[in-house]
Amino acid sequence: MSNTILPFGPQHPVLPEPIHLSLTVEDEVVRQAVPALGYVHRGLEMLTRKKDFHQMIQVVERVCGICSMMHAMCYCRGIETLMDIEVPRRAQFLRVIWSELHRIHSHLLWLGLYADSFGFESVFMQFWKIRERIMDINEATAGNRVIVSVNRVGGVRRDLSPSQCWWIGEQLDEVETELKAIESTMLDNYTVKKRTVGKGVLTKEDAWELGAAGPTLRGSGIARDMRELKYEALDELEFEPVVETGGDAYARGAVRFKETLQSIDLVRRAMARLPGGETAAKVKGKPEGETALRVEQPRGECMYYIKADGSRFLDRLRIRTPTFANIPPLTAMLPGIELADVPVVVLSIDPCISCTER
Amino acid sequence: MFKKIMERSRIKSPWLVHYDCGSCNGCDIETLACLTPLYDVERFGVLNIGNPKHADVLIVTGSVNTRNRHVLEQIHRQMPSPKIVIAVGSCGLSGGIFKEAYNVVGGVDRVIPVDVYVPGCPARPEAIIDGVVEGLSVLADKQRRPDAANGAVAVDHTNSEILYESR
Amino acid sequence: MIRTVFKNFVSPRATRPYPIEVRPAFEHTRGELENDVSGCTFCGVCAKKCPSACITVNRKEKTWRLDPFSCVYCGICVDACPGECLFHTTDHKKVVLHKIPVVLTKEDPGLEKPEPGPA
Amino acid sequence: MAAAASALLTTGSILLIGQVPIRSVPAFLSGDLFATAVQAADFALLGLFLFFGIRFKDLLITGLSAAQIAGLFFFEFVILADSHAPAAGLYCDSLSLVMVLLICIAGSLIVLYALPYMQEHERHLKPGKSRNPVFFSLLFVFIAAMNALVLVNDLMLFYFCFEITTLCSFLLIGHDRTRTARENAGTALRINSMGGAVLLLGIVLIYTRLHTLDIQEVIARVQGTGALLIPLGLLCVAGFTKAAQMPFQKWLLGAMVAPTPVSALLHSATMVKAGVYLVIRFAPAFAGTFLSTGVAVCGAFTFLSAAALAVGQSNGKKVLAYSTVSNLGLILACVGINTRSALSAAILLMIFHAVSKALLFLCMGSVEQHIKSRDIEDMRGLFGEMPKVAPIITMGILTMILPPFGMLLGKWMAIESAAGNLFLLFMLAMGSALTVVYWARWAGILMGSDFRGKPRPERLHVLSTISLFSLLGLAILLSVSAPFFHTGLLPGSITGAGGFAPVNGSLANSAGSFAVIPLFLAAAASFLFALAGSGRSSGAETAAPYMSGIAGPENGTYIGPMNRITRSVNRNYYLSAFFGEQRLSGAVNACAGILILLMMGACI
Amino acid sequence: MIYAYALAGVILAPFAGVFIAGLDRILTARFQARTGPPILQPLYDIAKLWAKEPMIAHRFQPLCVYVYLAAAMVSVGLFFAQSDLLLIFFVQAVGAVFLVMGAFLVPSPFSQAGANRELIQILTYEPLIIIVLAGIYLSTGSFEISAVYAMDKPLLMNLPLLFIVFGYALTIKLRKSPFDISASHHAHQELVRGVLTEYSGRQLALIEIAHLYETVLILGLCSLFWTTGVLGTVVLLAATYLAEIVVDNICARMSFKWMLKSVWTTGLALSAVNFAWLYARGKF
Amino acid sequence: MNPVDMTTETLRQQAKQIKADGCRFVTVTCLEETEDTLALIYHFEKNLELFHYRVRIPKDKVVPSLCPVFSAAFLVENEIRDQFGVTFEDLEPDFNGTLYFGDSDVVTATPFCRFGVKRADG
Repeated sequence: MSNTILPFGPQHPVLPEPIHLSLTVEDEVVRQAVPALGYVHRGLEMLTRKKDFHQMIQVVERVCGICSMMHAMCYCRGIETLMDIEVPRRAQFLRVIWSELHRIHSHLLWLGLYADSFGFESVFMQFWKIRERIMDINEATAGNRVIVSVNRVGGVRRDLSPSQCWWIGEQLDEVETELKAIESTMLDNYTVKKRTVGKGVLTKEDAWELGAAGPTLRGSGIARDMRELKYEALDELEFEPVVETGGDAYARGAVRFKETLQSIDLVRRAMARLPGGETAAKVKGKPEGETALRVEQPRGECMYYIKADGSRFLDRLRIRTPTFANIPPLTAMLPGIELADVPVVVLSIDPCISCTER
Repeated sequence: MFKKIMERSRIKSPWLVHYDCGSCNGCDIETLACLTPLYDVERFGVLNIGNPKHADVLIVTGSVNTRNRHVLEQIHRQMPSPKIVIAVGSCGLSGGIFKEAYNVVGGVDRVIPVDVYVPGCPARPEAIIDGVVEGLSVLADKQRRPDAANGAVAVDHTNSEILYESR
Repeated sequence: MIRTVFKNFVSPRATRPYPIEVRPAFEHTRGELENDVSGCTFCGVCAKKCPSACITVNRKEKTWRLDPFSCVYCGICVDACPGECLFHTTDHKKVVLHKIPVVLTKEDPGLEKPEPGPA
Repeated sequence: MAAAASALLTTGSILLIGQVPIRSVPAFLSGDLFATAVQAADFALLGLFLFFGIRFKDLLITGLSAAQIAGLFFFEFVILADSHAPAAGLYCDSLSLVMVLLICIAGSLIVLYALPYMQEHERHLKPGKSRNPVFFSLLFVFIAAMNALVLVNDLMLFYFCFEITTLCSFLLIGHDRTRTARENAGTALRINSMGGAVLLLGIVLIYTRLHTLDIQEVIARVQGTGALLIPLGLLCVAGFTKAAQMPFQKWLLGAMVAPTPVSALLHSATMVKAGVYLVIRFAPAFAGTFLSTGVAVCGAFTFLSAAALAVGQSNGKKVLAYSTVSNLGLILACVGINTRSALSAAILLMIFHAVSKALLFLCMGSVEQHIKSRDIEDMRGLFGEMPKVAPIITMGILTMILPPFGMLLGKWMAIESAAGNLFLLFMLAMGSALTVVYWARWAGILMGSDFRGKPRPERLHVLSTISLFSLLGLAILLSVSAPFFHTGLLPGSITGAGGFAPVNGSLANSAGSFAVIPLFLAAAASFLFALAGSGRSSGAETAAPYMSGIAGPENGTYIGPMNRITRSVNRNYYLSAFFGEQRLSGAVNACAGILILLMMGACI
Repeated sequence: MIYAYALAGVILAPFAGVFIAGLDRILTARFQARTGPPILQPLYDIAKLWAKEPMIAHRFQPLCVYVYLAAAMVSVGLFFAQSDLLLIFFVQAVGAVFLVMGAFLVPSPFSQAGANRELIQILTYEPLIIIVLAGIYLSTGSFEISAVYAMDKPLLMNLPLLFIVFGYALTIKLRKSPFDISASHHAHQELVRGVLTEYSGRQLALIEIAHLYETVLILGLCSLFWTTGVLGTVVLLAATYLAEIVVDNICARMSFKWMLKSVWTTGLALSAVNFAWLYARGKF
Repeated sequence: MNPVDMTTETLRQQAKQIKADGCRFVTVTCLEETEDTLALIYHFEKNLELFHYRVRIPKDKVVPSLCPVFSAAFLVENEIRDQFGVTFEDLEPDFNGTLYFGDSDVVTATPFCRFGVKRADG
């Protein structure tokens, strides 16, 4: 009994979301971390019994507000697969544009929170200031800042006009300039490096073995990005997954920072090649059969399993979110780090507990 | 005179604690966005203090579930009076789109008394600022009638008929 | 960082002075949900499509009841409305101290009838 | 019986005030018979050490005592063969008087405390036959030897007393006759024999040069000449071993296996103070030489390193022991600075340290008997269990570190004196910060409310209570009266020009002033103010601590994973990465050894 | 006369402190492209906290808080009475120790861990301050503040590096990044708000007031480095405080182990260099 | 997708085989196939391709946990333990049905099965 035991969460100022970690600390070094979940569990998967497959779009969007667009897109793709619907090309491009915008806003938001976790308040403010431009784009194009509700089975609900595209391009230029200005802080600042380099190291082997996903996996040197599946319009848009080899909190931060710039580029190219045509296909009938598919969310790979029996209501909807996959690596990362680095490491996987628990 | 300064100060320095009570993060990030340069609620003296023992305003986002209701109750209990509760977003108000889910108890007002309701899904930062400003007038009221501050928990039962019918 | 910090210091502040000065909303912003009840046929499509089950329509009594506190502002009902009487304003719904549902009837357009509910 | 003897001692010592300085050569001390008796006793004592050395199969003890016997033999029968040195008799100046007062008053209070303590101790230990009479006799022999040690003016007599304290400490440490007790007693004997041997060598060297054994004469003849540095250096090293300076600290740490009154006696008034006394006594002789600087540096280094080691400790008695070592280092550093103000700081520190440390050790004894542990972590929330002793310990701790109490006054004087020597200053600054850390942590832990279940009623024997409260009262009283005390009791040679002078209840010198009495008034006022303030707000119920929103039914618990009620604890903040005993000891001992070698080397 | 100065100092210090803290918050906001609160915000905060429902986590806690405040007041009073620097410093340490003890009292892991870290912070800045004071002693020949004012040349000329060392202590005392380790202003920290976690309502208000006193005291000590002209003093203080705010905004919070190591090594090295320089110029 | 059928007996052996092939564990889906049987679908991934294996079990059957093979499986197995009441053997750490739910209130052990929230249209 010579250890400090302290409850970290569920309500904790540095945790944006309720997760509990029971930390056993010895001289401020974490020896053991036991997670407890359930503070956000709502039981969304079972709402398929209450909402029909169209209404479920709005439900899965709210699995997580930050990556809502990707959840809805993945779900719609699943239903479209089951119903054999061909989504118009323009809709595919628009989905990519909005999803990449979501990635940008999610990463910017995370970068801010991450900075806050090691007490760098001004960087937090700066990232969130930059992020507001993306929120404006969302609001102007989709009508809402966070949960955009643009997806529907068979396509998208909103369209982009050429003038809007031009305006978005302008805004993204601004975002890029401001990001470049802060790049050196995030990647080279002495104090930031001191707080992140070597913290929460996940080796390449461990990352693979423990099933890490997204930037957590790529930060450990494994180039695995679900966008390589070339879904929607990504078959026309070339990109290279961002990889860092450090496997520590710094590497994961760097991956996300670089991905933000990459996504800006993707949006620009998608807007440049935006084809004309319809934005949604007609939907007839009801889904039937089972399918499993994946998309890359800001936090990593998200898998949807959908089983339908030909009625209005789905038989089973199963969502495996990226954070769900990143929790086991997190529990492996925590022992051995300092107490002060716990928030940094916890945030470095970009935990989205509402995704995890649904 | 001191009393007057204190009365004025109370509405000039609301420190808030934010609890994410099973929200989808939409309202959370909008609440956080209020603190950031573009909305900057520190103009009104608002600090996101994070510790219920220091806070005057409890901002709750998200629907209450069976596990976090105790946490919510406890945070509310640990805040010294006078205090106000602001429920943010459809989930916090009534359970929103999740009100039929099996692990959702409902809105925040089922567990603790809510003073201000901020609708929206997610609630926009502007709406949250409105909520805080509105909350301050409630706080000023409470100070005039301190008994009301620790009143019994008023629990809302609208929508309860939809909730457990299937079980 | 030092450059960013000083740039912030000398450039005009980024803050939108919200309650004092309200920024004009974007054209397509989904604000408060409203029903121009004069054009409403009480067909109930909105109630059926609503993912959040926050609209109830009583065809016989010709009442349209909205619980704005569980509405998720997704706009599905607006898309689905055959008569195009549902619309979003561009302004967000105002905060309230008591939850009072919106009840609209044909005879009494636009009037909010407070229900005997909790205070 | 013992109580009466203590009372007698105290009274006697107080009666001595106002009689100083005395310099007398009583008839019974000057006769040949007495000299022969001392000679015989010396040899007997050393023979006893030799016996212990052989019995423990300890080469070092055997060798050292054999060497001492040989040395003594050589000295007594070869060098002194026909020229008997004139008997030097007794000498009592204010320094001796302060020491006598300290030994008698603190020693008596400790004996008083020991009466009920040892009964309880025996009940716990259950030896076949009560060995308490032996124990108390030894205590009195010890106190007597200490008194003699500070009063004699003859180097050989001094050596004899020095060795008696060694013997007493050895027997007392080994009193419990357990394995560890025996081993640690052996360590004590080993290190102190080293000291004895060095002391003897020093005395022999002094005699061969000056042909006198009269301490006052030696000092008078050497003062200001810078001569005789080697023997004086040897005397200082002997003092270091007795005062458990690094790297000789091991015996004092081991000494805590003894019953608590023994530790209290060793750490406060006797034994270690004998070493300090030796150095202070000879300080004027080496003032202004390199040896003096060497003593200061060694002392300051001990102050710093022992404080660092104390930070890494969770064993309460060890913290106390390291703190003793550390404070003695501070005292010796002051002696080494060797200015008037520094010497008066050293003497004041010695007094305040003795009282506070005796208090803390006795409290520790009560705590240990009550909770059966000496670990600081087990004392968390001790206030709940021992509502009398816990506040006394806390007060004792506060007297150690905070103004306006005496220890801090001494530290302030030390820093003011050391401000000219950068190296010393750095070490004193860091050491005093470390001191605050380990004391404040302990005080906080004691008063916290982590106690489980119902508070047990505290049984404290009336004699223990008297002893504890008198010591606490003494600590406060001495602190309050420090300015008067300073002028009234300290040797005039020290308090004169260049030292500190009391002004309006402050102690001041050219560098600054320490407002003792105004600060006491301010402290008393703010304490009353604080009491009133806390009284006003104590109407409210105590609130449960913040536990991230999942506090459990009981204070300090939370509902953790798997719905288990988990007790949150906060332990093990001992920074073992920086201040661990294993980590530091080796390096620190090596450094201290090198410093001492440097000091001696420079003397040559 | 000195009593009048002391009294005036004790009465006026919190107001000056409010002004400084308010300015601090506005400037911080401006560096973050925000508007920031009104300048009297600290006053509002304190007044509000004062009027909150009392909530006490341990019965001795109020006592510790009051002692902390009293120590801060006495040390400010001693400063304005131009007393001995070491004495001021020691009295100030009483407050620090009692703040820590108050945090130790509550069985809350955050508060206790914060208390331990606060001790480490004390451990870090105490030697530095003592060394700086010794530097002042070497320049003036006395520990008395009046001796500093008697100088005809600003101390900064003699002790430029020690001023930087003092800056470390200043940053730790003001709880600014990178040293807001035991309790940060905004509680966005793994220990919630460290030592301050369990204080609430009036106690917290008292601590804030004491903190204002400490700010004034530490800036007062800072002002000793330029005593030859009021303008110089003001410029020095403004520049120092501005530098503190900028540093706060361009640094992440560091861990206490880093703090202990780096501050001690750089602090001691800088002061050694400064002393060596003084020695070379024959100031000893 | 065409899940390959497995049995509880061969489950762990096959999992080892799959791991040896260089596959990565993705997740497990549990679904209620009939009134008293459940299906566990194990999803694995290799080179951007998903592989599915299905195990059909009666509701009260104890299933060997995959944790000894893929330690990342503990979270999802605990979730299934909560939601469907399936007991896993060698689950480490085993939250014993308390991953999502407290011991109190509305929801008891296995809501998915016991209540089987009815469909809106019956």
